[in-house]
Amino acid sequence: MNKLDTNYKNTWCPGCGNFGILVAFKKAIENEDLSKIVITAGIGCHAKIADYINVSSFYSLHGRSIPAAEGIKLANPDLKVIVFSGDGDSLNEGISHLIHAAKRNADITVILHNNRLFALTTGQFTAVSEEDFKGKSTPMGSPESPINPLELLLAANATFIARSYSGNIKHLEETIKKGIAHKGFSIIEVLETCVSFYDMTDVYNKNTYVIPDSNLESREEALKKIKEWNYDALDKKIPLGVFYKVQKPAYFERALISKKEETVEQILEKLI
Amino acid sequence: MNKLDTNYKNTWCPGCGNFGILVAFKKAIENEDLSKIVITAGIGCHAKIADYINVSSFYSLHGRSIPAAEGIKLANPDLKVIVFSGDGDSLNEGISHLIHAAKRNADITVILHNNRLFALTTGQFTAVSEEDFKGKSTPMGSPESPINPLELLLAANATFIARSYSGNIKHLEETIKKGIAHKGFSIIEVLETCVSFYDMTDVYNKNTYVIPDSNLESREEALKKIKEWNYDALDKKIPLGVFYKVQKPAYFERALISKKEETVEQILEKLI
Amino acid sequence: MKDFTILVGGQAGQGSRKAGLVVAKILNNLGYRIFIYDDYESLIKGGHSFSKIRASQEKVLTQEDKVDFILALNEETLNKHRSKLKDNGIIIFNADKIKSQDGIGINIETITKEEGGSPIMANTAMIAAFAKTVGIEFNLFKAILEKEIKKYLDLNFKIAERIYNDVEQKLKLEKLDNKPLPLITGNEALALGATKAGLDIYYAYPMTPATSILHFLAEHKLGVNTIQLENEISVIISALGSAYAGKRTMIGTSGGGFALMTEGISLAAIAELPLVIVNSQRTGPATGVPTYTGQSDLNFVLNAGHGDIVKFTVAPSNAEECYEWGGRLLNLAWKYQTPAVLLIDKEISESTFNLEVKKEIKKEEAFLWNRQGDYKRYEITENGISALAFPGDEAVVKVTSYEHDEFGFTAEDKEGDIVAMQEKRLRKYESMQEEVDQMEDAIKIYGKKDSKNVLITWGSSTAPSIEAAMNFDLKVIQVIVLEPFPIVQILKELEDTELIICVEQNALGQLASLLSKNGIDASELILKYSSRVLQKEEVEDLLKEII
Amino acid sequence: MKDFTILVGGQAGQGSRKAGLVVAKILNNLGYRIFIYDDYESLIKGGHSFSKIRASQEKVLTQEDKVDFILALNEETLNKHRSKLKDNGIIIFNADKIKSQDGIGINIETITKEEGGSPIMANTAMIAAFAKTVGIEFNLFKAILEKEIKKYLDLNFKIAERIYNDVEQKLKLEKLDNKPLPLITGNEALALGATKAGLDIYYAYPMTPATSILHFLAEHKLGVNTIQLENEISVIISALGSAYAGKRTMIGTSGGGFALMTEGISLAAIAELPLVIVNSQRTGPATGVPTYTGQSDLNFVLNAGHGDIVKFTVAPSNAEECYEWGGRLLNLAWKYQTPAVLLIDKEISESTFNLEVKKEIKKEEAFLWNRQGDYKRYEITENGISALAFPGDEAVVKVTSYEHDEFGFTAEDKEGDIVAMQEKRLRKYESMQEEVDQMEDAIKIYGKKDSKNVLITWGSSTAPSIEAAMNFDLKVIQVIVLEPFPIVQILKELEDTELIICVEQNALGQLASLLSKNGIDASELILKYSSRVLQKEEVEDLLKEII
Ligand SMILES: Cc1ncc(C[n+]2csc(CCOP(=O)(O)OP(=O)(O)O)c2C)c(N)n1
Ligand SMILES: Cc1ncc(C[n+]2csc(CCOP(=O)(O)OP(=O)(O)O)c2C)c(N)n1
Ligand code: SF4
Ligand code: SF4
Ligand SMILES: [Mg+2]
Ligand SMILES: [Mg+2]
Repeated sequence: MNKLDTNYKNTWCPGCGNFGILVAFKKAIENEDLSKIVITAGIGCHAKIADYINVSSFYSLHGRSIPAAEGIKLANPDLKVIVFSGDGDSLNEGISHLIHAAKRNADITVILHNNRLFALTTGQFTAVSEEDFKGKSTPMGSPESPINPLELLLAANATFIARSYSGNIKHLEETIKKGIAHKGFSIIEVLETCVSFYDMTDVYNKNTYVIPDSNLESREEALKKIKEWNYDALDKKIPLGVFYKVQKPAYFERALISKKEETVEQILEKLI
Repeated sequence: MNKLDTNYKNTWCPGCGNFGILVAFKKAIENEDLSKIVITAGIGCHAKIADYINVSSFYSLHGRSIPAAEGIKLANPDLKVIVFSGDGDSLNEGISHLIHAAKRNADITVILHNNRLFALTTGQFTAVSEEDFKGKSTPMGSPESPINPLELLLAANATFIARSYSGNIKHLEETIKKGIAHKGFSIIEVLETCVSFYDMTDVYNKNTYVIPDSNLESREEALKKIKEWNYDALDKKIPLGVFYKVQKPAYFERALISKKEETVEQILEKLI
Repeated sequence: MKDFTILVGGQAGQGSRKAGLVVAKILNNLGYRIFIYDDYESLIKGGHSFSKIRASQEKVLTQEDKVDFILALNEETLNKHRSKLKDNGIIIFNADKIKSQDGIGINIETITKEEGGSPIMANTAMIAAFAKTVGIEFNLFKAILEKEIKKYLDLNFKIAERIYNDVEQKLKLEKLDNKPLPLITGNEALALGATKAGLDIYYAYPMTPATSILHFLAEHKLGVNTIQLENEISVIISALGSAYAGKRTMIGTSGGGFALMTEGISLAAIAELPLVIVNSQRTGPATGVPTYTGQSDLNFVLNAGHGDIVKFTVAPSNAEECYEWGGRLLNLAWKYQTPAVLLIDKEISESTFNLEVKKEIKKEEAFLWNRQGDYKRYEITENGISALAFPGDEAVVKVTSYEHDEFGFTAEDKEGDIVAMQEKRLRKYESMQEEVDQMEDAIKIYGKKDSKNVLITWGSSTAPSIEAAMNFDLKVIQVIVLEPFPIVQILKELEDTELIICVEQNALGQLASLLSKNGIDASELILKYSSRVLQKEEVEDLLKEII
Repeated sequence: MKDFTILVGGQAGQGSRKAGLVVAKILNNLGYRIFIYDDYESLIKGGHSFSKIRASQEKVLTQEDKVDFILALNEETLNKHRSKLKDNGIIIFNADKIKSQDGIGINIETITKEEGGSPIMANTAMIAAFAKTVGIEFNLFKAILEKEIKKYLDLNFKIAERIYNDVEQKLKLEKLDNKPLPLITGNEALALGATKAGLDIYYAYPMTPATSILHFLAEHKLGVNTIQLENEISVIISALGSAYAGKRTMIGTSGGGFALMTEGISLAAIAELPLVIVNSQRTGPATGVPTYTGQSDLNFVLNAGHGDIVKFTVAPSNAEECYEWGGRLLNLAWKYQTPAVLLIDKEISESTFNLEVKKEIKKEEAFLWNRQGDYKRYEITENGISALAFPGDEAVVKVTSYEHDEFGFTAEDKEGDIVAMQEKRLRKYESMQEEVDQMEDAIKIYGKKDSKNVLITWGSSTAPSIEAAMNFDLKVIQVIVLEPFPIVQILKELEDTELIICVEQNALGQLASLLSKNGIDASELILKYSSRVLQKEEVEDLLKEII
């Protein structure tokens, strides 16, 4: 048994894209000091990963994978905190946290398992479900069009934005390494195939292609890469890679500023 | 007394930008069928407007001005629903609703009173407070940088995006009219001066300028206008005007699709 | 056979639930009364799922521990449940997957394949084997298949026919005189009940075990719009927005989502907006054991929302009561302009019951404005209820989360207005209490009605309690309306009581604490909190110790 | 004068609160014991604000209805409060704004202007006028000004001196022997108490009346980091994240924000994460009357979170108790790895009290892992408490919102693990109950200790109850720890009781219902729910009717 494995029985569907993410992540952190790695997860199929990796973990509530990670980082900035979140988790229930974590450049890495639906609750549309998606709550087709989460995160001032695919484990591993290495907020959207409710294996296999890291500091370039595919047509090329990366002070550096220069007794004295 | 006035005592600070918004709004709706106008508000200085206008109103919780409006519109699509919200209200507490309402193109008009802080709680930073803002909760300067809310809303697929200024009542009135006339989600950011905690009167008077409506369907153009000023420097020009406007089916049209073609009795019969 | 149980089990994804439902429909059409318990884990494929179909000559509302038949689609089913088989029980198993000495092994997969069917049709083979074994006529079986199976019907018939020829008949289930009744889950039933009472829009964010309300209403064309939003907070606030604008709304969730709605409940209370909230409990706290059951949200629900609030909380225990209260509660919410909680749990939401509609449910109009004079949304009245008007019509209608005057303007510096409005609401709460005081069926009595030993219970603990009580000559009180508390009715029933035993599925005895708050002390508690539903046998065992 | 009150009033923005504080400091330094009540509306400028400074030779913890001095910065102050002036009371008023027959009119604005001061310095003039009137030495006055005023000190002195020369001395307040004590609000005191117990990070989203905890900690350099986040949900979840990683955290809010945190409380309960949550109540429901007080969140707080949860809930009633319990509760939260609520209200949060530190507070270490063998985060133990370890160190530490086994892995198909973990927590809850059973000061007794008539009260109702009880020879029980309930202590105190009267500030009698739940029936309720704080005179009036 790999030191990163647990004895816990895996209950993902055979063929689920989450397996690829699990494998890639374990590879990516293999050479890290594992005692400094902490993972958090929301609730959903994606989140079960918390039970499958033998590192410290905070298996949070649905939608609350990110604030848990932010709190951990603030408590101990030495830790590398990686968030496993779902599209339902962080684009529906918890979108406020995603945007604000990006905005404040919280030094965490968010791995967004994007299977484009709520899987664990048996298949309803999320913010990134395709146009007209027929899930159990919308048998006539969803009344909403998808948003582009990476565009949103660019607008929210994320400092590292990347996309990978659960079917491209090598690329995913490399991308996760880069995300973890980035100081500040990093988002890695992982296109994830859900064999039970939204099986895009063929489409993603066919359409995804890797772009090289280039001009990573340009917002305009980033936007172009991000908008090349807009969660729409099934025949459009889908770029994978790091789309954007800039360096800014991390939130913990800006926020943890209280020095101990006063005592309670001194304050009380002044209040007389 | 104007038919739109109420007897309720106004408690905004003398000189507050909210007065301009109140005046402009009353002008803007003066010729509408007032029985079809409904307003909602969050909690904050901005929200007190609900008590000052003699139309039907839903004075909601902090951060929940938008979902109340969405529910009203779904219940009765004949109504014109206008949301008065604050930057704290819809960019902090309620940002999930703002983004999702834009995303689904809810047919409501959001007037965002942007005084760039929590005013009613006596001045703390919000998502759009300036760099290093020294509020009561951050006397050493805020540890976060502002986001550009209009860029975010463009990314969220808002179909009407505009900015106006509480000190330019004429422009504001016109913009509100356009926003209400737009079918689908409209956001009007109103730069609002807060004389007590963040008085930008001089800066806004000097820097704002009105741009004509042009090329409104272009996302690229819109982004340029939106990014011309990025909530940063005090000496940059600040464009006012409609930045973006496209036509898409409104959410209520897509969502209210249930026809009455079955009875309870028929369903029960089938379940035998 | 008078009362027997069939267990159908397989991997998640193998379709054991559907197979169980078809078996149940067959027996239903023979006149048996049905109860189906569905067990599954929080996963999509793999794991172990099973259904227990209980069929009886009399109405049944809970499962039995022991089973008469096991239909095993996979090996785990046999391993896990064989010990529950009665002495003369029959096993039918999937011989393609399982090796077993006893029982009837059938190569359902091979046969299905040979006939050209897809893997899922092996279930048809399994059901056919069961049907033949117990002597069901082929025509009845065919008729049910025809209703239940949408695709490749002929192929299914072919497979079924071959099995009918192969398998030996072991017994002959008699046809009963009972009229077959609809088979329906608690969630479906409450959705239909609310529809009868005029439900316009159902808002939700998916959460087990409430999700199927959304699915069911979305799937049918009842004129009820279904809206899925970004989170539970928008769900409740939008629903209140719609109620304000005159549309009847209901929302549904489980404990965690309910928690997120509590600020909205407080808003509904002060703004006096009607709303039905379904909280279908699962094992808590937090995510807990999300596909299993519990009754541990009671205290939280009764006290939800900051500020002085009284609302309705009603806990039906089966589909019939869900249907009835789904409707009645919506009417009550509108009559009193109040939030109202329908508190159920996984066992009720997702189990399948026979439904016999006993009370006609219809939409009862709320107290509407007479269009005279200036409209006061919060007019001070004797019974605390102010007339409703809706925006879009003549009146200016102002609702608010602030304390307010009669018109709905903020009351802040006027202490008198504040007190007046608090007291108006207090009078409304009294009116609600009176309403409950008048409800004969706020509680229900079962068992030996003059017994001095009383079992008090609620929700999904009710049916096992009733069955268990029979052997002990106990009286059973089921508390259906939990808030306002039906103290009058309960005290009357307790007049000559010597022993009170409280039965519920939580660890702290939450109904018991509600009883003590009302001056009633349960001397014994029967509590279960293992996430698996209470069984009548467990109640019996514990009663033996107590009595 | 033994016990007197000064009312300072003006428009919001005119600085009446600060003026009141300076007056209080002067009297404090004369050895008087101080209580300041601050009254303001939910607005920034305009409206009417006032402070009531009560000074007494003995400790005081609540205001008095009647006042001895009115310092009126604007006309409204006189109009609103003149009727409360005692017969020999003295009015000093701003003659630039007010015309009045009686009282001492001083052109504080003109004088300030003439001396070259800014409008806000008119307050210095007003305070000087008061100081001279009551015979305060100029040097003492100067010393206080020096401490309290940061800018343009000389100018302020100049204005003060001119007034001293102009105004006539009317009386001479004697200097007392008491040692002056710090003047501090409840919010400030609890922040300091928690700091002593090792608070590392305070998380918040602003909400009146809790906001000043955030402001106070942000303003000082105590080594406590203050973090403002996007909403209350991230506040609680981030605080739990930090606690998981080994840092002591506290969060603060009011009812509406607390509602949003309830799912997080449920998470903290099952994940066994320590956290102190301050809920400072205001008038509810919903937004209610946001700058005024109430005690109507009690039931909600006691029952917060879905699932079977027991936590600590403690309700101090003044700054001293806030200081003490801010610290003790943080230690208890860590000892028992549990969420813990400090339940106060606007009156306590924002009123100013003298603080005498009586109990030394220090950080008590939690039960830490001994680094032997495999770490089990949720080890099954007899007292229900498992050793803590933190990520970043040797152990793999897994916490979770799911029901789990000892290592923190999801328990779903193992019924035994589920029951074992529920029962481990139940044993912990028992340990917490025992802890409370041992706390002598979980309740406090005042008044005539052997009286058969008992007043039971809590929080901000305590001080007015105690003062009122004196005239009726009543015994007063203040319940400080509300959860786990200190039933042992209370029953002991009630042994010979004939009459129980419950005093609290809500409409439904929420403490009374907590008492009934525990088998104690209050025969009379004194309830106030007007948003304005309870006055001892009101209690007295109602006691007269009862006794
Ligand atoms: C507050 C709350 N609301 C709803 C749920 C129910 N729920 C559990 S998982 C889930 C969807 C998960 O979707 P996603 O994050 O995309 O994960 P996936 O299953 O697709 O991997 C939902 C809605 C919950 N657990 N808690
Ligand atoms: C749930 C909740 N959290 C916090 C508050 C406290 N609160 C009231 S107003 C306000 C800030 C309002 O800011 P904004 O929306 O920008 O309005 P402004 O006062 O600036 O107009 C806050 C935090 C509240 N009422 N409810
Ligand atoms: S339902 Fe989809 S996401 Fe979930 S385990 Fe199965 S394949 Fe994976
Ligand atoms: S505080 Fe600012 S926003 Fe509020 S009323 Fe005063 S000026 Fe206006
Ligand atoms: Mg998903
Ligand atoms: Mg603001």
